[in-house]
Amino acid sequence: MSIPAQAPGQVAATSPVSKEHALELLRSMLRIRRFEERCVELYSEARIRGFLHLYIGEEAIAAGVMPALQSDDPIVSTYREHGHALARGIPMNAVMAEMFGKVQGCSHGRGGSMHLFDAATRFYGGSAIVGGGLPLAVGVGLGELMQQRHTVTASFFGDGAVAEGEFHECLNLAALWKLPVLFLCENNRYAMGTAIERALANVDVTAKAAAYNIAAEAVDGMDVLAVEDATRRAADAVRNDGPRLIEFHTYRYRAHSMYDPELYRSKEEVERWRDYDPLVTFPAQLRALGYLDDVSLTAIEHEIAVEIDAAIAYADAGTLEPVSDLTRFVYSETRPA
Amino acid sequence: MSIPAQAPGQVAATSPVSKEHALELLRSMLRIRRFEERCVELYSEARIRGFLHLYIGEEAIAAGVMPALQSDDPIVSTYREHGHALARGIPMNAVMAEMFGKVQGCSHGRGGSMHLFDAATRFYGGSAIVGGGLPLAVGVGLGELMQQRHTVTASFFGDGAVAEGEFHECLNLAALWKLPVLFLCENNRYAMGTAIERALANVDVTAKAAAYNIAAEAVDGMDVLAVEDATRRAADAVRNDGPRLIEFHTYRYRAHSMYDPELYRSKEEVERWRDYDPLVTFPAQLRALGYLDDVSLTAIEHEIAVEIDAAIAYADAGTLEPVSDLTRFVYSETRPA
Amino acid sequence: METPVSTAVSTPDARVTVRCTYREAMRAAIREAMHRDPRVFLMGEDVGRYGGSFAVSMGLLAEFGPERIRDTPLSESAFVGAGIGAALVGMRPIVEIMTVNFSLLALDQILNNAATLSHMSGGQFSVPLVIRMTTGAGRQLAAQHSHSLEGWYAHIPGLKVLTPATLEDARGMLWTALEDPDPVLIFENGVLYNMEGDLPDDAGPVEISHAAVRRHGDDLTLITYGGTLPKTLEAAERLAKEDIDCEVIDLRTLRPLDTDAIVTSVSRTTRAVVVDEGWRSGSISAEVSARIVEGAFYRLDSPVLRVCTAEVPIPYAKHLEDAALPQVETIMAAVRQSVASDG
Amino acid sequence: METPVSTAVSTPDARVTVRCTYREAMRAAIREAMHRDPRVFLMGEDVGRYGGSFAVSMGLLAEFGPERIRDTPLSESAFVGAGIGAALVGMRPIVEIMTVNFSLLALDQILNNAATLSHMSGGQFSVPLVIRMTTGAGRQLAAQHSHSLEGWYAHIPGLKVLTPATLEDARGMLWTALEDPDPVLIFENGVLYNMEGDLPDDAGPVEISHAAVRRHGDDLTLITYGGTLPKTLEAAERLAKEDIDCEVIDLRTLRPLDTDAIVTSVSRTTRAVVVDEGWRSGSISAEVSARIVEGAFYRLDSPVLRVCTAEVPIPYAKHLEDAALPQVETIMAAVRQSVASDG
Ligand SMILES: Cc1ncc(C[n+]2csc(CCOP(=O)(O)OP(=O)(O)O)c2C)c(N)n1
Ligand SMILES: Cc1ncc(C[n+]2csc(CCOP(=O)(O)OP(=O)(O)O)c2C)c(N)n1
Ligand SMILES: [Mg+2]
Ligand SMILES: [Mg+2]
Repeated sequence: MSIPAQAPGQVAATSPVSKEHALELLRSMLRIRRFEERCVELYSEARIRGFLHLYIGEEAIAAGVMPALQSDDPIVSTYREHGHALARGIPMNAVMAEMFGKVQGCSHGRGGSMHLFDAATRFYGGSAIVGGGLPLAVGVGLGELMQQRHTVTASFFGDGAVAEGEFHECLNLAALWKLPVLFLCENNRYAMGTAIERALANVDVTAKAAAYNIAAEAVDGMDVLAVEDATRRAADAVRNDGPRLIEFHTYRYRAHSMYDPELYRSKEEVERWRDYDPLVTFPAQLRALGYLDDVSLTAIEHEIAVEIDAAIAYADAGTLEPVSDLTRFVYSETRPA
Repeated sequence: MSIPAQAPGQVAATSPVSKEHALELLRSMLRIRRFEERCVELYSEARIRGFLHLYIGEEAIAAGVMPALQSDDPIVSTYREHGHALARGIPMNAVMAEMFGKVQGCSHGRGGSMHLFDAATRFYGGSAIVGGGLPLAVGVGLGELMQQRHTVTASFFGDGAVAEGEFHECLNLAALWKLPVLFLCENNRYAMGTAIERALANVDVTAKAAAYNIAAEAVDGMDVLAVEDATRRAADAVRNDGPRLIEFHTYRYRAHSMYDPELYRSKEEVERWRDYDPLVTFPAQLRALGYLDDVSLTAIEHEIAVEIDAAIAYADAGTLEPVSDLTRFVYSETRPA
Repeated sequence: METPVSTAVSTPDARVTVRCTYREAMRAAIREAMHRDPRVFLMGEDVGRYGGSFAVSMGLLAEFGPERIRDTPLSESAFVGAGIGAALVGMRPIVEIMTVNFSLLALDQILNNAATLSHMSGGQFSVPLVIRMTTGAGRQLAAQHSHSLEGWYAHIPGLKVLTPATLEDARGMLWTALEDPDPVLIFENGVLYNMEGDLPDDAGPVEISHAAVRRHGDDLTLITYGGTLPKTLEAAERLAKEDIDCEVIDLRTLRPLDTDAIVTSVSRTTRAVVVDEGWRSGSISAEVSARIVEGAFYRLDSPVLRVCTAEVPIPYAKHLEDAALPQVETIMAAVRQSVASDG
Repeated sequence: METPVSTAVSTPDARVTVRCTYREAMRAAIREAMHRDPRVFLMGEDVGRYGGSFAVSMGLLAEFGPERIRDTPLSESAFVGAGIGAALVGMRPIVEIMTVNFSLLALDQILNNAATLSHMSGGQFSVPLVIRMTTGAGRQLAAQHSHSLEGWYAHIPGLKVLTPATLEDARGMLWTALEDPDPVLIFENGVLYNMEGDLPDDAGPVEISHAAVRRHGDDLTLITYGGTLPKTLEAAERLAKEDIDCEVIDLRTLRPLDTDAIVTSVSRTTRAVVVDEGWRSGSISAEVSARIVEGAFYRLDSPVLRVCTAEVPIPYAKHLEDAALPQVETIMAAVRQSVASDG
């Protein structure tokens, strides 16, 4: 399956979904969206610095993938990972504090937006070299397999990463050794300003997977139910017999990082994709099903706003690491067990 | 087409071949074979040093490819390139002198067996990093195209190189930009001691080409006529509309480099492949066609022996560069035009 | 005694100057090269439609078209190698690697191909290639986006390594690099792009084989390059108020190093402090120190000191990043220490 | 005054010794590690069926099976990264990169992942990974197969860099490296593999934080590591016949450098020559020189000299390769020069 930029991404009820779960998915997406909208404000106030890559438009992927994984399944992510981190369950306080550069941040303030890490949820970063997380993920999968942990390692990467040599080396190695790695390509059609058509001779990422004998599926990444369903099926398959790949068709509504003149795409194209915004289509679907009304939506929004306010307050109140600790963590402080 | 290790590689007369040309092809293969056999002796006498990778068994490829290219088509090769160099027309004297480390060598004695270079025949090396020649070849193709030279850049690489990231990046770039590059995979089933089955999740190299929308063909690399024919067709296609790939199925009869215990394959397997030795099958075919008899074969052998003797004498008589010239050529001595 | 070390320092004369930024000077240099030589083209990630990740090539796609302003896929090894190959057969590519941090993916091509082909081929081939990349920290981009590896690249024979730190050099080094028969790496420190100043209207090529004295002084020689030049000059000005008169040498080219300029100056001032944004151990500052000792040991009145980046992957938090990098204060402190100590 | 610099020098006592090569010592170290800890495994190109390109792992596949002796495809970035990932989740991988020449393809993983993960994650994760690779020239393998980049790797914070030059260290460093919580690179100089000697039967782990004095002397300190240690020791013995009594320090670990050992020795002998197979500019020898100047400037009687590899891609022809590399004669000449010059 492949979604042309023109065709509307219908919300297909690929699996029956309970009201409770549906609202959880909505909540998860909305939480990411609102969080990032506030990050934009904080960035313009210079309270968040460095690079800030927004996930706005792509929330259905993180929100749909995470419930389909188990809590001990390792995650390897990119620099566009707020959504992954929040949906995975890293506390919002810790994520916000990280972007404020505080010790209470999930990476102790050393990583910032691009390098969220969390041992408790097995979140292995936050990697800012395009394609650089793939070898890591393959290794995590290998380590898990050798220790018979029966986990699935989820490896997120963008369409841009597909052209890098690492993609090729890693898909081959994972397939050759039947490693329990789930490759999750977030194809938002652009790598910075480079449209996928100008980056890949063959834009079908699933076709590439075939060259390694890896079963792959293309999925509407704007449809949270489709995402969850596909991920669940793929994760099952991975747990039993090696790697799978899912290509999620999605779109980023914002600039690549905080500022970019967006000379590479038209306003019309962006507008066209607004029709498939999961935060428009999914609420509409839920309303049609009678799962959602204005009152309940307002309640969710409110809850989220409260959480974000609290996170900002938490981050604000956080402490800066003493400069004398600068060289901490360059080498580990404890010998491994 | 794929040649299983078991099935005999039949010499298919895929194109009608003149007696003269057929004998040229035989001569070319035999010349490489005899040259390398003498290199083995010279190596054990320590007159050739460093690494020495023999092409013995694979001669049909070089001998078949080169006549299908034009004299201004650039060649980018590997460290297993004596055959390519000789078939391309680098004088044997210069190749031998190179391996003796003499100034008269085709790389001034600085390159040795792995780094044969020759501007006159547009032979751009002799690259000893597996896969490292591919980006170079893509660039040569790009440069030729931008200068409207209408050449085909031939890029040789082994099955081992297919797993490297460079393979992926380069096939994609060549296809994306429709560069006039002819990718020539010499699949001898092993990368050092690693059988292709233990290196590639999917051993079909032509299937990989498809992932980049590159048309590809698998060819019996033990059949010099099939090699020539396929190369000619592919080179035509490249000249008109971008990259092609040929996977030559072949076999190396000798150790990877001069010594290796060959623990990774059975004597029986090597013996089985002897049946397809192009220096057995092709002479037999030519005899059947009445193109060859004992007398003419002896004459060819004699001519070649004389040439090799002369090359050794030439190399022996060559001079060593003065040590004071050590740092020459680190930077170019002339400004470019 | 002092030798003239550079022709790159513009003399204040009657030339017409234009106000511009380092970024604009760089862009003007690329434009000029494109106009001057049809073999020149620019290739890299997002150099075209995006306008360059640091906006250096903004507008060039419209002016020169996609044949000569080539957006590449994310594949550093392939497109750097492609630059090498194209240079081999007669083109004059300018390859932009978005930042030095990603250049590691192309290092095999740079070290094993670009830097060796001339020598390995016994001088038959050369690689007239220019690779530009942004380098340096200081913008809270954290551990994977803040490397300063230009000094590290200077270890590789076969390459030349340039670090323009002034508008003149941003404007002038590219053309000289393109004229060079061998691969030249140009490192543009990210903190310099917005630096503004007056550039002579007719600013053109500058030679690349000499260091430049950016400030004359008698008490101590400060040696630096690239992103730390402005900080070093500021430190020198402030130290002048303390009656410490520093000479400031801008290395400009890290490979080959202009040993003469360094040794001549230090022999006169008898003291040296090297300022370098690279991690301390194995940085180019160590090489400078070693060369001073080799060439001016008996003239030295105190040990050569170094102000480098702390040996940590650069942290995100601003106060920690600041603490990791050379700063005006740390430079001043090192100078005071050097001047205070005596043999 | 002299400090004890190493516990790695075996004392001639009653211990039982076995005759073995450096290669065999390395293999014994791997075997021991595999037996001792089920989390240890070996992964790399041709480590299994081929037996290792330098025969280090010969026989291990039969002993430990393909799960723990893993032949990898040619894909340096992927399998080095795989080692990093496996280490992150609790394994203790030994990754073999066939030679340092190919490690450039994995440098992004080494520098941007292995070396940064602990710091970037605020200490939540660590990467207990060992990467072994063969290094060095001297076998006529020419420009792409003769690099000596261990000193260059020592520039990178977050890594440890070991250069075993003796049988004890070949035998003992691996286990200590595997016990280390952080990524450790072990460089095995190819010319050492056939070096033979007596190794105590019970030779085990050695500490990796100190340099070792391999020869005591009073007139000058020779500082080296890895493949040039035997040449340096030979030079010292021959110089002794000329009544020049050299101390020889084997750095053993290039990161972190044992500055104390260097400074202490040079402070006593007042002279130093650094011998280093790396290309001269920006080599670890420069760092050693800089640290001597920083720590022992006022004790020095003559400039620190360096004997390094000529700055050329290594040529194939034997006489040129020999001329490019540090040799006993060139080491001796530098020592004589240092001793002859006086402040
Ligand atoms: C190896 C490397 N090259 C270049 C960059 C600069 N860069 C950062 S993000 C990006 C685009 C990546 O696109 P994609 O993989 O599609 O992810 P997306 O940003 O669309 O989520 C680029 C070129 C980088 N971080 N790493
Ligand atoms: C990047 C790299 N890794 C490892 C090596 C060591 N090596 C040299 S040849 C070789 C095998 C290559 O196999 P293949 O590409 O099939 O070519 P063949 O030798 O069979 O002709 C290896 C592993 C190398 N030269 N370069
Ligand atoms: Mg994208
Ligand atoms: Mg092969």
